[in-house]
Amino acid sequence: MKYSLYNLVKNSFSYHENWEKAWSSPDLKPEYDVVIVGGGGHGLGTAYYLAKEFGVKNIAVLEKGWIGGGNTGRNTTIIRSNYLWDESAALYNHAVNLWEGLSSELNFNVMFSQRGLFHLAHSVHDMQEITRRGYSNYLNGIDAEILNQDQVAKKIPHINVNGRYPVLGALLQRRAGTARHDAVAWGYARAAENLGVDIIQNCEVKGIDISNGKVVGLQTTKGSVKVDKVGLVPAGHSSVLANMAGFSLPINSVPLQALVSEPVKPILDCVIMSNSVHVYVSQSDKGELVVGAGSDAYNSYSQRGSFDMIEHMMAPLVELFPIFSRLKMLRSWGGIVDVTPDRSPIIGKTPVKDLFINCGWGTGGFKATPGSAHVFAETVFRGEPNDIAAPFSLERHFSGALVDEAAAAAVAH
Amino acid sequence: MSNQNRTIYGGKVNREKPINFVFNGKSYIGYQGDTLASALLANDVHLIGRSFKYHRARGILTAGSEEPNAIVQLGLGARTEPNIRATEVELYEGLEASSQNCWPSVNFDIGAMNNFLSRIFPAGFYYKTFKWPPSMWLFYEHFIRKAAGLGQSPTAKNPDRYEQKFYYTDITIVGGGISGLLAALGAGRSGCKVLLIDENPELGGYLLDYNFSINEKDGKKWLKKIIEELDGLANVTILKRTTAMGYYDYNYLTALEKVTNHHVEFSNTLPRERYWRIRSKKVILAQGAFERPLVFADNDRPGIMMASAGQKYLSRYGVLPGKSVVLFTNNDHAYLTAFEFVEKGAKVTVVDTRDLLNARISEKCKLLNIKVFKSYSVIKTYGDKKVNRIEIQQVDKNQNQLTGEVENIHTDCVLMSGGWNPAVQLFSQSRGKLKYDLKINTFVPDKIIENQKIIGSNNGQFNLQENLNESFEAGIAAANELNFNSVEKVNWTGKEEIEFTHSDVEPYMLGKKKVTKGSKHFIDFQNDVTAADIFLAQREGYISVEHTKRYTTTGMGTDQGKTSNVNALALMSHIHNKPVDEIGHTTFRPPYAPQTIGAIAGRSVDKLFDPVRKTSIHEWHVENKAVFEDVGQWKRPYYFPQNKEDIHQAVKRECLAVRNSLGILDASTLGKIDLQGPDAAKFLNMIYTNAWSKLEIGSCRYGLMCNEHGMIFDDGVTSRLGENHYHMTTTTGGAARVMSWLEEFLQTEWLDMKVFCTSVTEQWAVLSISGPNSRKFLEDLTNIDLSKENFPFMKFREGEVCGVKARIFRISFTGELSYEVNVPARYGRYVWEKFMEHGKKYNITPYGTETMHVLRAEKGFIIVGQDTDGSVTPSDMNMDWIVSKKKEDFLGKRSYTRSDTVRHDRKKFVGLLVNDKKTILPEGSHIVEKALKQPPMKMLGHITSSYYSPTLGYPIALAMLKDGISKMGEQVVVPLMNGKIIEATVTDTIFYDKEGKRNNE
Amino acid sequence: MSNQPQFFSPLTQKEKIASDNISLELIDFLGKINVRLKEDDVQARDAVEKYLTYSLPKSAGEVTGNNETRVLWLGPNEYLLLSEDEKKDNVINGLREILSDLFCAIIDVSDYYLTMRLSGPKSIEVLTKACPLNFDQYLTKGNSCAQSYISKATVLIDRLSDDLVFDISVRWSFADYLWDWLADSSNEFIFSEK
Amino acid sequence: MFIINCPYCGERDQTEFTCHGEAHIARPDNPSEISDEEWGRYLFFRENPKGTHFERWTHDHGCRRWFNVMRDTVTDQIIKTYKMGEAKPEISNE
Repeated sequence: MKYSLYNLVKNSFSYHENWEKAWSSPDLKPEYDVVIVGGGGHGLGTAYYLAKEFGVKNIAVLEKGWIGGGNTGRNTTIIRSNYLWDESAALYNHAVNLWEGLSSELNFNVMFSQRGLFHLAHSVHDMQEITRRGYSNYLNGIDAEILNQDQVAKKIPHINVNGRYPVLGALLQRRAGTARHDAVAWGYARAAENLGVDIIQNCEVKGIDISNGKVVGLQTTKGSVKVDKVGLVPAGHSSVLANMAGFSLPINSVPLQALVSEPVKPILDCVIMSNSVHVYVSQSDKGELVVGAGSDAYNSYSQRGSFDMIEHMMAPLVELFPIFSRLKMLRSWGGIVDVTPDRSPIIGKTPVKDLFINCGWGTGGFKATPGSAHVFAETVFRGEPNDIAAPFSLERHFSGALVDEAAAAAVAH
Repeated sequence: MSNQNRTIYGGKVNREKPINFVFNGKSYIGYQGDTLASALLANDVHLIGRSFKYHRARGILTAGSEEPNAIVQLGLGARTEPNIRATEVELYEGLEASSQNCWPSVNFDIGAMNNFLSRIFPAGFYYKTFKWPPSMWLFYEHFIRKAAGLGQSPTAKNPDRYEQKFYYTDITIVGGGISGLLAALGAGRSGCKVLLIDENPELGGYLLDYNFSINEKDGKKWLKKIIEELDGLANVTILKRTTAMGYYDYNYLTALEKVTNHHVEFSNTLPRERYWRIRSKKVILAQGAFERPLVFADNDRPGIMMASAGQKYLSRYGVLPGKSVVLFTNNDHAYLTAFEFVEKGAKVTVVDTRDLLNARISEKCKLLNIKVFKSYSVIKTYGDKKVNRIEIQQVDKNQNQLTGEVENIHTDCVLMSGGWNPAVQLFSQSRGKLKYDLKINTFVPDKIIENQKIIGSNNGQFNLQENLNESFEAGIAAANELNFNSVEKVNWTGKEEIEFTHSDVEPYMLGKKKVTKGSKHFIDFQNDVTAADIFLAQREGYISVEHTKRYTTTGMGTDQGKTSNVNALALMSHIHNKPVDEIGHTTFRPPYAPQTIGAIAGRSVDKLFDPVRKTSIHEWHVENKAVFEDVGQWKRPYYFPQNKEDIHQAVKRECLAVRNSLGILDASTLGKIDLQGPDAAKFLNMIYTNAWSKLEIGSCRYGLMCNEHGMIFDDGVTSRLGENHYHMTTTTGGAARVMSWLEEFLQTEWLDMKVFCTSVTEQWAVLSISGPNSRKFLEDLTNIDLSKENFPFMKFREGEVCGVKARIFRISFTGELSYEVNVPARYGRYVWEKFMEHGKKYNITPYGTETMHVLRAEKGFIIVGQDTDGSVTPSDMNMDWIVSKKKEDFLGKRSYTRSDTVRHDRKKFVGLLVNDKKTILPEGSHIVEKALKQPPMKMLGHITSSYYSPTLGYPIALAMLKDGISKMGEQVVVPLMNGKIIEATVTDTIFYDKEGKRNNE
Repeated sequence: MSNQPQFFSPLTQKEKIASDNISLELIDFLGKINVRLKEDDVQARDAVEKYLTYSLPKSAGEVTGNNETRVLWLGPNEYLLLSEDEKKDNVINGLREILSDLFCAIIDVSDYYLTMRLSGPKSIEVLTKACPLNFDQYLTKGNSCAQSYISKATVLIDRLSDDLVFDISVRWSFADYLWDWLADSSNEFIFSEK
Repeated sequence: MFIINCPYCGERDQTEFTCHGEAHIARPDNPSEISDEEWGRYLFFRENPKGTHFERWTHDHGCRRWFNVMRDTVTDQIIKTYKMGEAKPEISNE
């Protein structure tokens, strides 16, 4: 049944007892053309595009827990595409373009809210960095505005521009914003199932069957399955699955934490990121401040970080917004992010034939969801990455052609 | 009339000490010892606020930290605080509070119309609409955002202080109820260091509100003695008004102590709250349990509260919330409250879902003539802003439905008791595993992970007698396990008039129809989640507990589901007809209760937010009006404006002074590392790209450091002070990184290399004098022979300057004749002032980092981090001359032969001169292949440095340009955001004194 | 201006705190000498101990010394030697001489650190506001030392006596910050006296 | 929040330390002779195990020494800390 205001009203007369399942829980079939391992936004999206744009019929998505239960449902929902390097810009902007039509495309409101995102600059070096990135965005056709201190103060009420590290300016991307993270997983799941995709939850992959260097099947907690192609999209467990297939990755899995405050009436209507003072914050539609910062430096699969990371988000938040000091932290949580040496993802082929991988999104995966899913679907279908995906191959770690987004933020003098 | 619901006697409030307070603009009087909630009830105020989604009238449900309904905006102006639980606020003189989430007023709230439209707003309705047209979402969202949110954020800076504390102890006990107190006594008597935390202003927990006996005597007196003994124990620390917030691995607890929240006068020196970080060898959880609401239609009206809350208001605050009261229960213990209410003059009717009732209770009910409806259920309630009537109906448990006549009862207060849920939030945070206990129908602790005990009702043990002795012995055992000597066990016999009994979770008995046909059976009060919403979520496939939670938002309010979780799970188990254990539960996440952000920030605010690192000459710069630049944590003079100069005028003047006579720069912030040992040279050969074996004693050499990936990450001059002794300098920002880089290889890779690295950054003040007159100037002030012959360029000498032992390095970052004078930091300012004094005749000019940048740019010297960005090799910077071909190996070398690093079209470091001779290209603007009307345009590189050169009289720029070397002399275009297109010519990177004569003078 | 070189430290302008609960004052410049010896270099160790006439600290937190000099343990191959300011050059030269042909480093760091003295019954209360050290385990008696951090400054804490007297050394550039932090944190105890 | 037993200073709060990733990765002694792939593996590829992990930490706010930690990445429990140069401990299979 189509989701619409009309149907909401219509169903209200039957007390909403006639809504169908958004997605069902089919049994694992013995054989699939393509199996996607990982039921997060990226995995479900990949299945959706495989079915919709490449007409693949027999697809399953295997999720070891509940769909959207990984980083899809644990991030701070920031969406932007103002990356420095052409390769990143192309990838993330492809995503933003898809985000803009996603609610209609999926007939599911993912609440993509283009409230605008400000990268704050606190030093001469920061100004150089945002100017360079701003220009690179501008010339790549990505909207970018470089603001001075007064403009920032005017556009962001209550911000403290004269703190220990004064706000000298900001890089504004108006098309950036946030979205409702759960809805992305649910929307893709519902749309994918409408196209015949089997979504199988509580199904953990325990082994990968390989014969003559080609993937042929999977061993799961719900039995074994024959496959023609497999796409691994297992954020937080990339290395674990890679090891099952007999290869390793340039990845460390580290804790990333975030938190929300108690809900308050609208007080902040844009997204703020500060790399120097080190915090990012936005306000959700529910009224909660959603706050995040850096990840821990040690490897962990515990989905818990060390609490000082949370503490180190609070002082910067109060420094930038002294008025938030009396608000309350309501809930904090941790996720596992797979970090690559250059902070860019790995999308493409693996040493195993017909086994493809999409991982290493670090802290930036959510914003890329539709773009990542879209290019990965094509990669799996064709067996070759398209132009957007190509630079993010595993091989770059041998050739040295890193897409180093971390590098540009080096400290000067 | 005031305090009309206050009993004449009884309770712990001090009727002699009236306290004035204001709620929603109206003045009231409460008493010392009241909470805001009890004082409001005493004054017959039941309507406290409006609910999140439907804006339904809401009152006071509980008497503690689990309260979902009675949350208010507390205080005014900069000190206003949203979402405060009235049940926790201790009344103080002048307190002002108001209702939230209502407009224009809590009595007449426009938003309440949502309640009538509620049928089209089921759980997750927003996922199904507002999608078209996409461009409109921001518009719809605007109204959704306005409607959402609870209280108002302050809009002024918080004037209060928050302190923090690290604390180590043997045993931390969370919860000062009977179990916690006795555990503390047991451990305390054993002599170990004990910390007892309780969130209330008074110890004793629920026993403060109920009558009980110890060894046949009045329990309250006994309780008092226990507390007195604990107060007397030096090794026991008691924190009241302190909530344990987070429980992390390694027994790390965080807690928030309210220090002055309950005072009217605010203090500038005392903190409002103190945030504790607690490390304990052992933790004992004794947090007790929360009473569970019952689920029935319109169970959310003001006047409907938990039985235990009614008990507390009556016995602790002397407040009778209603005169004709209905107790709706599924267990025995709640009858105590019925009796209490009758004794205090209320008329009580009991609706009990069970058909059997123990004889003693029946008799007492008869005695007090309490009418009891057995195996009945409340099915609906009425009353606009407060409950005034309820409907009850018989329950047929076997048929699992309601039967018979619907009967009406008029009432002004409904007390409900659906049994008790242990407060397992912290236990669960500590990764303890829960199991569902079918006896008491709730989750109880199962597997413990940390070094921890959990006792009393917190552990699902509700029997007083058992708790007394078990808790005391748990305390002793904990101490024993930490090797403290045992103490004698004690045997108390404790009795309550009625013991706790088994209780069911009730929602299942409502029958599916009743629930879903429009009426509202609330599960989560604050987030307006009804039983129907839970049904809907299951119907639509949101079956995992996490999906149900996220889809319906149950348990996601500011109370984090303390009252709603178990009912929601029980309902799910009913719908799927599976045991609750198979349904599972959501994870409890820290903090236990909402925690002030300012308290977590502590004193790291304002000027203490982050250290300002200062050189020994800093104060002089301040006194001389320097404009500062942040470089990492350092403050460096950016430029020294005179009179009304702007940055351009000042920098121009400073540059010309250096080029023509004499300038002075405070270069103390440069990183300095002392290297000593027989393998020092060998080590430098590995660390730097160039060769160091042949550097003579007394000589200096510039070096580049690259990471193993082959990319430049720092540079600087290193000098050989002695046979095995070197002095390394690094960039200001890179100092710590370089030190760690050196130690990493010495400590983890080349353990047998004999080199010691020691940071001496702050030991030395560095005064860099530069300009044609610098030699003449310095000669008067030092005993060192500065003659060109004796002290040539790139040499180092030791001697005295202004009577101070000094090291002088003849190196230059400006291209002029320069000396870097190093003196011990304590003399930095003295020597600087001497220099200024003696330099007058050369018009000595202090200059800042901007002038330094311009001067070095004129010479084409790179700044790591500005001209390089972590993705460039020495070769990219045309610095192959500094990359040794002979050396077998050095860090990064191997990476230069990879396919990507040998690419010919890599970006190269070049100079740019704008053709119009006047435009200063923005640093960060890009060179494009072809300028087009609008983007996208293909980029070839970017401008890394760009200045007006006062020396040359026109702008200069440095850039990274694709295949730049082969483009020398070619024209390139740089489009600006304002649409202008700037044409420039590619040049080499040295704009001034190409032969480098001047610094060799 | 006299021709005698003038000392200057950023803390000289700070107002010192003297109250019953807590005191904070600046310590004049001391001779501070960083001594590096390889962990297992018995020969060098013996030479130094012979020169100092007492043994070097053997493990973390140990402080040894006589009425001329004191030595604090900084690491398995690193010590901080404290002397009177005037005598530091003699000590440095003396040590370099006896260690001449051995692998070591003797470095004058007298100005690398500034030292402030926190004392009084509430001093541990002040420190534990932002220092993660377990004071039941470390710095429990006089002549013990420990390295840690206080808020955002790395520090070396030297407990001089069984009374609560702590000399806190911090890198020069952080001294201003640390002083302000300690003064700020002392507030509530000075206040509570009144 | 770990308590880390620094082999030199004893048990200290985690916030005094910094983690520097996987331990026991020796730098090739013949970089010029190995392939781009081998070099890439040395530079970037890591075990990243779900279970026992060997990693390097420094006691930044203490003795400034580097040392190794054997830790379970699922429970975050530290099994052992040991000095640089000491042999890699055996993984006990429970």
